[in-house]
Amino acid sequence: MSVNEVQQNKEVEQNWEPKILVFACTWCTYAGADLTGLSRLQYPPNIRILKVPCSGRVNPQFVIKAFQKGVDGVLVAGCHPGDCHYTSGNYFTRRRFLLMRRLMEYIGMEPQRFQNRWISAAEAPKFQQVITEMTEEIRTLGPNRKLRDDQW
Amino acid sequence: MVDLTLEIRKTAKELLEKGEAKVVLGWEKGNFPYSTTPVFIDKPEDTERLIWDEYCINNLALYMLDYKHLDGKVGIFVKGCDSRGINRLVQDKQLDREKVILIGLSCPGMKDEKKAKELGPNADIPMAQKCQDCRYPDPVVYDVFLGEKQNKKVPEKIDTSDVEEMETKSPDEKYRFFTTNYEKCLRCYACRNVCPACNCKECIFDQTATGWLAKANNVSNNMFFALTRAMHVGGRCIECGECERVCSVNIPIMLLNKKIIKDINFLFGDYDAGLETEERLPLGGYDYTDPEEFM
Amino acid sequence: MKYAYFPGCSLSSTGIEYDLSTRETARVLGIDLWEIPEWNCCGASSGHLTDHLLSLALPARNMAIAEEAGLDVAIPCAACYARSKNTELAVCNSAEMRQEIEEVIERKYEGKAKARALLDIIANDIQAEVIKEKVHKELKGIKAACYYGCLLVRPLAVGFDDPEDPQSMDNLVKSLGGETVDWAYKTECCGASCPTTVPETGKKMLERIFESAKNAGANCLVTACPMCLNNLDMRQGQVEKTYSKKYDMPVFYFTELTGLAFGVEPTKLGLNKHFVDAMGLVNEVLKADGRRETA
Amino acid sequence: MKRVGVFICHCGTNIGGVVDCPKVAEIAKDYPGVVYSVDNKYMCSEPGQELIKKAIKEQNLDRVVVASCSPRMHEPTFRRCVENAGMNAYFMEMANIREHCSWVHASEKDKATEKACDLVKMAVAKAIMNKPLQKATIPVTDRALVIGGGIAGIQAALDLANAGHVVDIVEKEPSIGGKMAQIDKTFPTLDCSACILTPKMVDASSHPNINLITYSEVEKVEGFVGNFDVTIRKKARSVDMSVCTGCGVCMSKCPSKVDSEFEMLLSKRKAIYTPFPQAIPNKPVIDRDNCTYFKTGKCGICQKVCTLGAIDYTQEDEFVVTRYGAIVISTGFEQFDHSVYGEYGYGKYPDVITGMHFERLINASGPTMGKIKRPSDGKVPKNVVFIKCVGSRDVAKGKSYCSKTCCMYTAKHATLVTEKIEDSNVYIFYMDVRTGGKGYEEFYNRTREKYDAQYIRGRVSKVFKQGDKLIVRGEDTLLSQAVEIEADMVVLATAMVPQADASKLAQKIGIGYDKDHFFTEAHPKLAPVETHTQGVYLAGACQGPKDIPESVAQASAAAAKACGLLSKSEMLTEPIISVVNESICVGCGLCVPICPYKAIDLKTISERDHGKTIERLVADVNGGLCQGCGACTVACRSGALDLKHFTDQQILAEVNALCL
Repeated sequence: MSVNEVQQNKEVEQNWEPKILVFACTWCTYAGADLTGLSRLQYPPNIRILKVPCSGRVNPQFVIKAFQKGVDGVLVAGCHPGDCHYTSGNYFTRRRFLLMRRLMEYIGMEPQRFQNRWISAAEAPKFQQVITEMTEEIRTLGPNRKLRDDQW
Repeated sequence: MVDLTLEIRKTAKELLEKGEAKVVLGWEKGNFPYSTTPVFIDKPEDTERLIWDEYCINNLALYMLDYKHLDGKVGIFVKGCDSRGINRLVQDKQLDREKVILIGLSCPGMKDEKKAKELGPNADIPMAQKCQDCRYPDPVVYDVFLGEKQNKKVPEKIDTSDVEEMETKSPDEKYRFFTTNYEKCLRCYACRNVCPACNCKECIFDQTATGWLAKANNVSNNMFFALTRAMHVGGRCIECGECERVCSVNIPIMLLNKKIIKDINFLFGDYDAGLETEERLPLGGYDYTDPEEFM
Repeated sequence: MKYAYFPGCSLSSTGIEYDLSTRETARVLGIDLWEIPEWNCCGASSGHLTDHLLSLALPARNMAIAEEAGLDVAIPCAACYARSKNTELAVCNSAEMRQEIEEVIERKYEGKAKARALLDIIANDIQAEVIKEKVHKELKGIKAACYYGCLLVRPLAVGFDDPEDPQSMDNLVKSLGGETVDWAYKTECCGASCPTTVPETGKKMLERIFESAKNAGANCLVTACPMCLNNLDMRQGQVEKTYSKKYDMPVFYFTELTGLAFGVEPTKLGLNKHFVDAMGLVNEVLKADGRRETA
Repeated sequence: MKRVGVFICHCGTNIGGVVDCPKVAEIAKDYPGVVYSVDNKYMCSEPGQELIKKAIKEQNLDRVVVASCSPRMHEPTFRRCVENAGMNAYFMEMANIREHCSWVHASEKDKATEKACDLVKMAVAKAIMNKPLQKATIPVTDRALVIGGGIAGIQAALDLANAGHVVDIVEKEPSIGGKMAQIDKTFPTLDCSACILTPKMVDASSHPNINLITYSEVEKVEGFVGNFDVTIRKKARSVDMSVCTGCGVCMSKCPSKVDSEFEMLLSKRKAIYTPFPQAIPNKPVIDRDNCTYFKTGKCGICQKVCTLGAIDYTQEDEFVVTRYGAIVISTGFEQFDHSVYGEYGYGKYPDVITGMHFERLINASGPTMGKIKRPSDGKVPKNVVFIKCVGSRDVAKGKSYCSKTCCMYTAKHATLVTEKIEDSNVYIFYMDVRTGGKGYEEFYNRTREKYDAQYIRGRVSKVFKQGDKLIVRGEDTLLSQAVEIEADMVVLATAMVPQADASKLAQKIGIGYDKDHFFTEAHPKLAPVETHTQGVYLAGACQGPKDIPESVAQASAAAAKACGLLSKSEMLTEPIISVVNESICVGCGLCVPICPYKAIDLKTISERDHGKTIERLVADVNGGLCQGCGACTVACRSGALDLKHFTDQQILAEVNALCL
């Protein structure tokens, strides 16, 4: 298997649209996303929300697996510390992803591609703002080649 | 280097003869002057094979996993890093402290066997990098102690200069560095098999049905393996550097492990793995005052 | 303590006494005022009525020159201060606005040079003890109604004191040995251009201010804005005639009072240039037994 | 391969207006496993559900994917639907193509359709990996806890007690009664607040099933529905309740006077006190911060005069841990701290007071025995100005919401001023008058016409003192002219906000709260008294501004919900819990400290290993305690621990489906 082409081709393919996976905890961020819908706050259609019971359920290995499968950005979002429905789930999320973010940046993944935010069930405008900003940041970065498993 | 070989053999012989230990674990000379291999002695007369020289670099802790269900005690010689490995196994409930007799040896720092292979026998062989940076030459836990403790002046904090140097690079440079290295990885899993922190009964990389790690030996899956193992040993790595030493394609694995150690110290307060067996692991708990970066 | 000094148009014309007393007060307090070379008009209300970018760019040029000299800008007049502060905030808050402004004034302005109201500097930056220590002649007999007007303390982002009940000028007058009264029209508008354009409304607004100050027992008004002083001083006679009232309340700039208290000769402060004769009260103060004779 | 049926809902035009549902149904046909794919106007309707049931039978489907609204809304509906057709409820998976797709991408129709396809594809991939799950049963303790002893708490407790359940009311103050005890008359009937409240208080105190735990606070809440282990801190009263008869001698003899919080600091109380005469329990409490004995060690008069020896200075805070099946939270409200409105001069001018101060002034047992007097000089005011929406409906400095009750109680105050003080003038500055209850509009009209209160539509810009009068300057927007009123007294109708420690209590119990710290109900329309945490119910102003009739209604509703739970000795629980694969588990025990519910511990098992029987440790999850957060599954490196219905493989399937 020759060294696959890692140099990013900066010119963006014409019809490329960033594809962003969002892990959202049911009690806060998923509910926040629902409220964003309820309030008809528009945001770019590039995200796909994957529901998990708690942000503490998100295994860092899912994030690597998502990049392997060619996702351009991953957002792990959950309740603000203290608000967790299971009292301490997001404290573990915070520890794990404080480390994981630095490790991913350390091996060369642009920090904007993998973000973590606390978004509560009442913060619809924040959900809209975070998603819009992240989509624009990733659009400027262009498609993600790193960690991509080009077998398929 | 104080020659403790005779003392080692005597101690091992006594243990076996008195039946205190069913088997004693130490080092014996390998085929080349720079190589030693772990050896399991269960007969008193075989203790002659035990040696103690500048190449006893192998970390013997992980072999204890094979003796988990031995009905009898095991004697094992432990340097500083080995003793931390033993503590790790006890902390992970993989080793019953009473079933092992630890014979402590103060470690002067072992030679770099790869350099020895390159430079030939009579050249001046430098000490292995990990031993130069070593902060625990004297064993942190032992039952018997041979020789004296060095109480050497050791650096207060782990040396992460190489990690900091890597951090200054641009994303593409860093990515190219790690992928060119991990492109060579054969996935022989030697690094996992020698690591005292990797003591699972069935490693997820062996459970191919789960869909975590595909069998394909390409950069993407190798990176998945590297990053996942780095996260798994996060907060457990005792910086013994064995993974790097045994890697057949010389991948600088410790660069990843030291990065996580540096971040754990920075984020959650200094923590050295394997110094005791009761405290909660850094990733096994949390603190209300952890740094907040996700607001 | 060195500041760039932006006198503004009023202080070079109708408000000359504000400029004279400011320079004297600064000299005594050891504040080095470096007048901005070829400063241009801040645009005041006509500026921001015609065009938003114009209203920001005009003060920006002065602030840019000050920033090149690495100095914050001391601004006596409330209107100039408000305009300059808005420019500074606009530049700090939005990069595109800053870029637009820099294009117009063809200079760099990053918002590092801060717009500072002169009252803010003297009343808040300089400790009360330093002021008291400099007082040569206590202002016995002064019962001042401190009038902040509408621009100096509002809106919240621009003001430097409590918008409802500001105290900085009151505290300053008290440290000069004078008395102040608590009255309700501290921050009510003086009518600005109304007394000239719509006299019946403007005069009503002024009458209410005089009435409230009178009821509160004040014998003079103190202000920090040339427009307010104009209206209160120049139109007091007309208001007295229209509403057949007698106020006879001199109107001072707070720098005139500081100058007086520091023992500067009254005519040097321009105290003789007021419509409502201020010299009567001034002489009363000078005659009263001052605290101590200093050089 | 599992046979999957996909059902795309139009939800009228909510989804159909943006997402091309027929096209999505068409594309879904060639997703792996999909054998039947159809779209329909209203999936959740009767015909919609019939369509699903019929398809399950005819196409003998193994899995069902419904692409419609948020699962937080209709997951239970569709689970029941497939269950009725004989399919395991957990074989149904939903894709949210309304809140997460059509409603938020209204202007990008084809991209929204493409996104809908992806979401359906993810749901199909997950559904295929879903395993059949059965609900388990857990015990329910037949005891309820009511937090907050105001009218809502009392009503809920009475309803629960009358239904035969044991109820504990925990009240922070020395007596139950809450805010209603401070109020004089109640709108719209003007009947006296104490007259309708105190009987209920007596009922609560004498009811065999109700225990009053006053002067106490909730310290910690552990466990989960049916099994809440609540630690209650019973603050030291320094009075032995069992001995004291409430004779009040100690209160009369106590030398140190303190501003009475109940009387809004308008009059004094003693260091040993009951908040108000009709207090229940009518036994005093020593305020240790202001009691000379506790401050200096001298005095001790109350102990000397107490013939029964009920005074006990050595009492300490006591912690009681009790298990409850259900919790009703009725912590009520507080007045908004309106010191941000410097322009009204509150705090500077003593005659500018709030609505609650006014209630104490007109209350017969208040500091002025019901005569309205100015706090500054005690004179009877002639001109009284009321300012409404102080803090409410003000995004800049106050709260963004309307506090609902001020219009009515201000009208009530206006009526009472006119009744109690002849030839008095009442002015009310308002933005709108909101009279949304029964008899409210008529009450408001009577205030305006019969009691000729002057309603001035406009905001007040400034209140300042002139002589002994208060000049209120505002604007009359109907006449579009400035208005100035010389007033003797100004009453501010301040906003309703939750208790200061509401967010802390919410975090202790594990329920949500909104940006204003009002507790969040499960659904604003369909479940107003429930919370997302099963077994925890809300009643009264703690859930949002409301008046007494609504609080009482919510209290009875919450009680009904709690009765539904407590009437059964067991209840079904969500089967979404962690499970250990003992063959992989190495017994390292890292998962044990992770679990917030302490549901995991290690057990020894024996098994054959190379011809020998050996014993080893493995993790063991107590299905009853586990609430399914999944934090332990990530801590388990070898993946021995997995969370049912959100297993590693199910989530991986969704991730893979997203990208291939």
